[in-house]
Amino acid sequence: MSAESINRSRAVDWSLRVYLVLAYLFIFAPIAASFVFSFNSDRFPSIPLGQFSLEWYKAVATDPLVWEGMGNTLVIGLVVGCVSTLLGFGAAYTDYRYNFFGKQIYMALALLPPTIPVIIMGLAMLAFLSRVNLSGQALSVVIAHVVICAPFAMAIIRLRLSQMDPALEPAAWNLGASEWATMRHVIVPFTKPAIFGALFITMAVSFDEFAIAWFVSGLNETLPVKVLGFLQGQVSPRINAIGTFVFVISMTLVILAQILLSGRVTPVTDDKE
Amino acid sequence: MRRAISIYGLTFSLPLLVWQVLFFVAPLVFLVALSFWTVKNFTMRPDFDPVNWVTMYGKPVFWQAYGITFALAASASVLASLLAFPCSYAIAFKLSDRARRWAVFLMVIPFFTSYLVRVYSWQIFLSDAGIVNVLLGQIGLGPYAMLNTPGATMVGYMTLSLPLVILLQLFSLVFIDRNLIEAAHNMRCGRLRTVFEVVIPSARTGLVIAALFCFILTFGDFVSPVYLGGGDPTTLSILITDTTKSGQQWPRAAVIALTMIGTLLAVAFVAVRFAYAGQAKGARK
Amino acid sequence: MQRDTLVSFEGVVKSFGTFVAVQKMDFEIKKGEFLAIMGSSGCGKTTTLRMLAGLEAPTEGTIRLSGKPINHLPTWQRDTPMVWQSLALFPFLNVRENVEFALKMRGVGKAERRRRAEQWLDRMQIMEFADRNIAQLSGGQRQRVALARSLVVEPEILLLDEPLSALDAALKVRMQSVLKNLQRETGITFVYVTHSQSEAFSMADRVVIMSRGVIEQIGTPQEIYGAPRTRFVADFLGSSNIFSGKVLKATTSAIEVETPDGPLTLTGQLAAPPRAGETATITVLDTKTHLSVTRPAGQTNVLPVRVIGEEFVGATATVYLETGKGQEIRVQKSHDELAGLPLDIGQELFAHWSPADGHLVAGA
Amino acid sequence: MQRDTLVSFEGVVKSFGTFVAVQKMDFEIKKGEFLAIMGSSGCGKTTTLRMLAGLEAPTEGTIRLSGKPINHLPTWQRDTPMVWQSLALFPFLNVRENVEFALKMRGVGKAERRRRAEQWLDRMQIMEFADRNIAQLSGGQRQRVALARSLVVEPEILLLDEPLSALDAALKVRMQSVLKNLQRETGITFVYVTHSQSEAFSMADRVVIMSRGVIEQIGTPQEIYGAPRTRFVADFLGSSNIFSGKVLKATTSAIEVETPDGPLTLTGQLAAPPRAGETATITVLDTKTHLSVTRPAGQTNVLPVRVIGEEFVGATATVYLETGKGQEIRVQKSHDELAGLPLDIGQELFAHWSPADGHLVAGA
Amino acid sequence: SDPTELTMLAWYGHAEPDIVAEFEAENNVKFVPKYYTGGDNMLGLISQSPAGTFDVILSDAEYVQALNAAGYVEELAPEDYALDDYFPEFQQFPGNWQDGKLFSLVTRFGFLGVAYNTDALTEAEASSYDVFWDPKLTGKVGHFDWHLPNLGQMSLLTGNKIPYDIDEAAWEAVKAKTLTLRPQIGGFFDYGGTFSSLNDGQMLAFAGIGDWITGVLEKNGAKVKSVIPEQGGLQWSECFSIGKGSAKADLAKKWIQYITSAKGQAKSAQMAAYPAIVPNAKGWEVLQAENPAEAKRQGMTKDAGNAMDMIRAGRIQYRQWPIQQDLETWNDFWSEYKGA
Ligand SMILES: Nc1ncnc2c1ncn2[C@@H]1O[C@H](COP(=O)(O)OP(=O)(O)OP(=O)(O)O)[C@@H](O)[C@H]1O
Ligand SMILES: Nc1ncnc2c1ncn2[C@@H]1O[C@H](COP(=O)(O)OP(=O)(O)OP(=O)(O)O)[C@@H](O)[C@H]1O
Ligand SMILES: [Mg+2]
Ligand SMILES: [Mg+2]
Repeated sequence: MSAESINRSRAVDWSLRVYLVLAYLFIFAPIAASFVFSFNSDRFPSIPLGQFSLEWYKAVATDPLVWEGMGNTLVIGLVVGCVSTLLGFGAAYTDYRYNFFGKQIYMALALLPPTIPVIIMGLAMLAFLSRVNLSGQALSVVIAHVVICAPFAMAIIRLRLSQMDPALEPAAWNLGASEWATMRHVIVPFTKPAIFGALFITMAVSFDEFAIAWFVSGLNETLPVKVLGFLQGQVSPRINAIGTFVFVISMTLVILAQILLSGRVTPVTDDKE
Repeated sequence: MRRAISIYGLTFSLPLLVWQVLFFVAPLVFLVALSFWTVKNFTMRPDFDPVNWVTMYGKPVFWQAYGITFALAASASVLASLLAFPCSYAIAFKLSDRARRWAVFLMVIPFFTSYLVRVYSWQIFLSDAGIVNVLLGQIGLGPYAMLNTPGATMVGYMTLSLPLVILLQLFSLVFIDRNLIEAAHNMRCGRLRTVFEVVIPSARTGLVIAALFCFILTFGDFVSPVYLGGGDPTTLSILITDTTKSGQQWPRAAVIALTMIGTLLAVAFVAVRFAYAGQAKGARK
Repeated sequence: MQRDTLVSFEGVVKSFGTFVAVQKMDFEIKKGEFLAIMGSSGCGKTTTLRMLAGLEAPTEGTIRLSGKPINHLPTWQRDTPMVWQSLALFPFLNVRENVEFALKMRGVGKAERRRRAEQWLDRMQIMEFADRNIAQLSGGQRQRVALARSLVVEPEILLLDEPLSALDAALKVRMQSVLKNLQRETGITFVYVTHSQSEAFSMADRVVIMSRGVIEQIGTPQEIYGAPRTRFVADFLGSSNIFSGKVLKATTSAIEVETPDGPLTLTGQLAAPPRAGETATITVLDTKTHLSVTRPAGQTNVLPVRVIGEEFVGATATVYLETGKGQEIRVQKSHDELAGLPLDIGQELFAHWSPADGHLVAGA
Repeated sequence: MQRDTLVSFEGVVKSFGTFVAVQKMDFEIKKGEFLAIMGSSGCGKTTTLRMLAGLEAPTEGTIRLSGKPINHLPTWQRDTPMVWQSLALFPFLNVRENVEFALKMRGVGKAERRRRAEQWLDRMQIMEFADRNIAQLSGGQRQRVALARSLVVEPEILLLDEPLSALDAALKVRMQSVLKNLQRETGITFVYVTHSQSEAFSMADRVVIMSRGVIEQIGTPQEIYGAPRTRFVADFLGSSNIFSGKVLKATTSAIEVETPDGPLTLTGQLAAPPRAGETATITVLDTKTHLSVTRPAGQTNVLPVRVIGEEFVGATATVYLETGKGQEIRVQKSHDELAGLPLDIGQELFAHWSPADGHLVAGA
Repeated sequence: SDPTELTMLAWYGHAEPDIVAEFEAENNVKFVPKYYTGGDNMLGLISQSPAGTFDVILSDAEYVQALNAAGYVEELAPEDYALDDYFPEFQQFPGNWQDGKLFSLVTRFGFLGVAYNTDALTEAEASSYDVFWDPKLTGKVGHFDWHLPNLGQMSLLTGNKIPYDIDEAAWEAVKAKTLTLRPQIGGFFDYGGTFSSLNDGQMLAFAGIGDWITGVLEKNGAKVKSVIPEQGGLQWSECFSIGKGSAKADLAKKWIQYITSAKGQAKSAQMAAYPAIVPNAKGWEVLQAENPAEAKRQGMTKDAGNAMDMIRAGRIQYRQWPIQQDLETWNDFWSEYKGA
């Protein structure tokens, strides 16, 4: 619609835009503040600000526990990303390709976990995993995170598959490619951007998850669990420093995913009819 | 060809199924079993005793917390929906395509910053000597007690849910057929009236689903009520942690958790029914 | 019949940014007429209609309705209801509520609203679906709901933007007659945008043919089919073969034009013949173009051609041919007439027509 | 020309759950022929093709290719390449890689693959786009890539499922001739599914007409157009008016049928005339049906009708009419022939035809 | 060679460099801590981890019995440790011994009283629990969110000599009195929340805590202090044990020896995370030499009225599980109180 349209009111348009800016201010205020205070010398943040200081970053950087948490987070994130993407890919392909009795239940299992409140998930996971001697390890966090991350991977990859011309797979068979060859030469190349997208998004989700990880991580705490610890145990701007640091990493992953998901979009088929 | 599932098919279908049955269904089922266990002297014993259900459901505190949590989550859903609507409306209808893409991108960022860090940040804003009061003080107002009030909890809930609610609303608003809006204008329906007569009814499914997600998120959240609400009033999530503090009463915590899941499923069912009510299946076109 | 002017476009221009969608448009719509607007995709048909409906403001010029300028009247203050290609029925309202909508917006009371809506539901023969959901209706039924919804306020003018394009062939013909009857009975002015020549020519009193934001020709269907004013119109109607070239000789009764495929002649009454050396275009209907296996003796306008394809349309077939210079020629004949000809692809034939069947249009 | 059988369907049935998509199908495809399959949407055309390609397994019966049953051979072990309506080109491969795909899957070496692919790229005149992305090609170019991709393995048979339906009219006619030439030159058997009567009739050696999973008629285009074997076929071709009723009298040279609109007669050579009291159907081409303002004197087969609409198709127009009993009648004529008739909607006229132009088809 | 890893389950701060660096260097050890946020949290963590996960466990005295009952800790040999250097009261510290066997060793303790903002209240005002009901504190009184210390203080206020050993009538009185405090309360906080809300003046008085929090804040310049009011105070105590099944029990023993020695005790008293009083008399001496100001601030001097004198004068009672009621009864009341 053109700006000169006669059916719009400038006043309304501008007030809506102002409101929009206010909403973004609300949403970004805590993020920005955490960024600012991570460079503030005062231990108990308040205004006016103290001096600029890298003290909290130094504190974080010299804390071996933070590094260890960081290492755990990275390793767990990487494994969770890979496993979730693999499982999610399988489920997305299953949904795309097959129709079978009980498929709705299958799909419910594939999509429901993220809607269960994390505190309940954490409780149930800990209670269960400790019964089967799987709690308190990095593996426990991986298990729990895959449960909630696989649905994200599944959704992203399924979306990509639904953009695929349904004739593409049978066309490949018809040209002499077996099912496995078709998977390798057609399905995977086609969904590749979504696969990487899913990988990064699930890594980012795992990277930021603290509630379930707090329950099941035991000694192998991830960074977000450390943050929870800092918040519960000793208020310190280190929270801001870590938060800012994690934010930068997560955003890098998200932007990478974004580029992969939208960058190389090729029209799938020419428009029909 | 649609054959029966083959080895090839199972290779892709089974892993997720196995994983979710082992690590998602089993824990939830175990939670049900756990709620019938008993606790003596800090240790749990497998049992089949409804005592935990009887005790928890017999406590006024439990029902009170339940009522409060439900009311808080419901108000958060209404509030978030109301606050989000002008935003999603503006993004959908008042921005250029480019600006809209940016708006969506910016809205996604909060999902990747730690919720904990954001809540901690709000403490700095809301405390008696915090940023807001200092700013208000400079224009001669306040200080107001904001932290450790239900209002602060609500701020936390908005922090948690507003971006998601805006995105979900936006998703249904951008798919509204613009012709419907023009058609309404063309039939003497003014600007504001069109919002109520056309835009909201058209986007109803999305609006309800967005509110539902807000409800789900806030109903189970414990970070905001504790770190912004000062743990007062007691919500179900706080009650869960309190319960585990009274000598390893995990079975009772399980009762609370299961009650929460039941409530969420019921609310989701009602909301989805309402969201899709009156929409005949298999619309043509 | 001399009718009053209802709408006039006076020097109307519409630009989107730097792109000019409608250029200096001047024309009038008479009270009670059925006006069709045709033209290729993107030529500005919808834009013209939307300006009339108040959904776009003209960049320049004036649009008058019953003499009053309406350029800046918002759409909800005009009585110019429109029927959308997508119909734009409200999916969350049932049939009756859709039809009542415009009345509700005008503050008409409940009982009165119902009475007037039912009157139109009845008239459009959809009374029995009154309480159905829009999704439960067939294409034709929806079409009727859309009409009833716009007509319920009994406007002076109704704007229709390709209202039938989503229907299948049989339904299209049926709805055409519904529309045509409706227009005659109510006397409401119809402005009807369409892609379909068949629709425009069978329904409209006058047809407007547009190209790239400019009106190429306005006239009755007969005038336009018989005498396309420009090469664009001839091309657009698609029923003529078109040849351009330099004029060799020209009198008021005959003209000879040098085309890449050789000289072609045309005879007839020429009011203002072009001068020698100018460029001219000759069109000839595809039904008036003939084919033969051998070169017809003693005839002008004979071109050697090669078959490139054939298309069946009911009882007739269109043969697609090409001259040596790549000029496309179509010949439309009944199956019987084509029966004797070898029409394999690549087959060489001769196309020819009488100089009296040619027609001169302006420009190249 | 007597040709060998390449494919035979023997009592082939295909059900999806309880729904029978193809019912007891028996027919043969000859080596080197161009067979078109037509029928209304959902009649089982694609299903038939997919069974041949090995994308669906028949529920009953046998499909043979060169005499060998292939029912349970997976598609990747057959040489029955298919060209899809959507083309199904691989968007992540360039043109050359697309064409090489089938060779790669057959384990053909790199150099050989390249050589054979280039040969086909060349033949389809798309060599210059070899390294382009699919998204950078026009519709016609993609079409050629899809053909090259299927033909590169030099199969005995090529299956095409509405390959041209996505193209615009002009390109469609061009590609038709490309396909037709290709088939002639290579001698590959083409099985061509289409919705378009024009396509089927102008390209195919034989046409199969299907309805609800059943073959209604197989024959050359001429046979089918001239003598539709069933009412469905006549209806489907859409070029005939169709009347059913009880037989009053019948001889080998004439028959009289009592229809709701009165008795109709038909003359001609009737090999096996129905008996009196049986139901029979008479069809008459719309081009052989005439209109007049007054009842033509001394004629049989005259029906009073009312105009319900008119459709323009190039040089001809189709008038839609209705008898008092609601029977639809179409009359196709050139504009000149219709010029004298009043064709306002609702106008009462008389439709009539010569008993010799009628045609008897089986059943009601 | 690579340092041996020693796992420690403890409150935050006990495995930070200011405490463990020296020991780590001397013994080529690397501590891997898991910090918990409450006794039940700690029990949960142990019960849900395989035996031997934690080599060293630091727990509050009242939980030692639970640890022992559940078999989570190893028995200790009294002769391994410098118990003789302890003040007599702590040599036979009841929480450490069970049926004549030693299961843990007290290493630090502190007193719980009234924590207050020195701008808002004078020390005299704060010297009674009644100050919580002061109208000028409405909405400004905070609770450390655990029933045991809070209800213990209420019990002291209602006149129970031994606050955790009360009969039903006394318990009803405690409950009634407590409920009247509810309108004064501004929130229920965990450690971090307590810390920040006292620091920034969000809360002006706090029940259930003591110098272990205000001491840290004081050091950072906040205007807060704790006093033991006239009704008496409570004592919390932290004890070290060796986790059952620990593969490094020897090293764990070495650590406990180190931290209960005079040198370790002085370090411990000045822990950066939160200060505390130590039970080792020799430790007091080392501290007085190292940091006389801190020794004085915490009352670990020879002066009259020092920490031991307060205990000996009967002004301080152990924090312990309720004796005549179930733990659950207290906790349920606490939940009810919070929801009131
Ligand atoms: N809001 C707009 N902004 C920019 N350009 C526009 C806008 N609306 C229309 N146009 C352009 O103006 C031109 C005319 O558009 P219009 O919709 O009037 O065409 P049309 O004749 O109705 O075509 P069609 O037959 O495809 O509906 C087109 O080139 C179109 O791209
Ligand atoms: N996989 C399937 N499961 C169930 N029904 C199917 C399936 N495939 C096709 N059908 C049904 O079988 C019938 C024949 O389908 P088919 O695709 O062969 O029709 P068609 O003649 O190709 O139609 P169109 O011209 O629309 O392409 C249809 O009614 C269709 O709904
Ligand atoms: Mg248009
Ligand atoms: Mg098909």
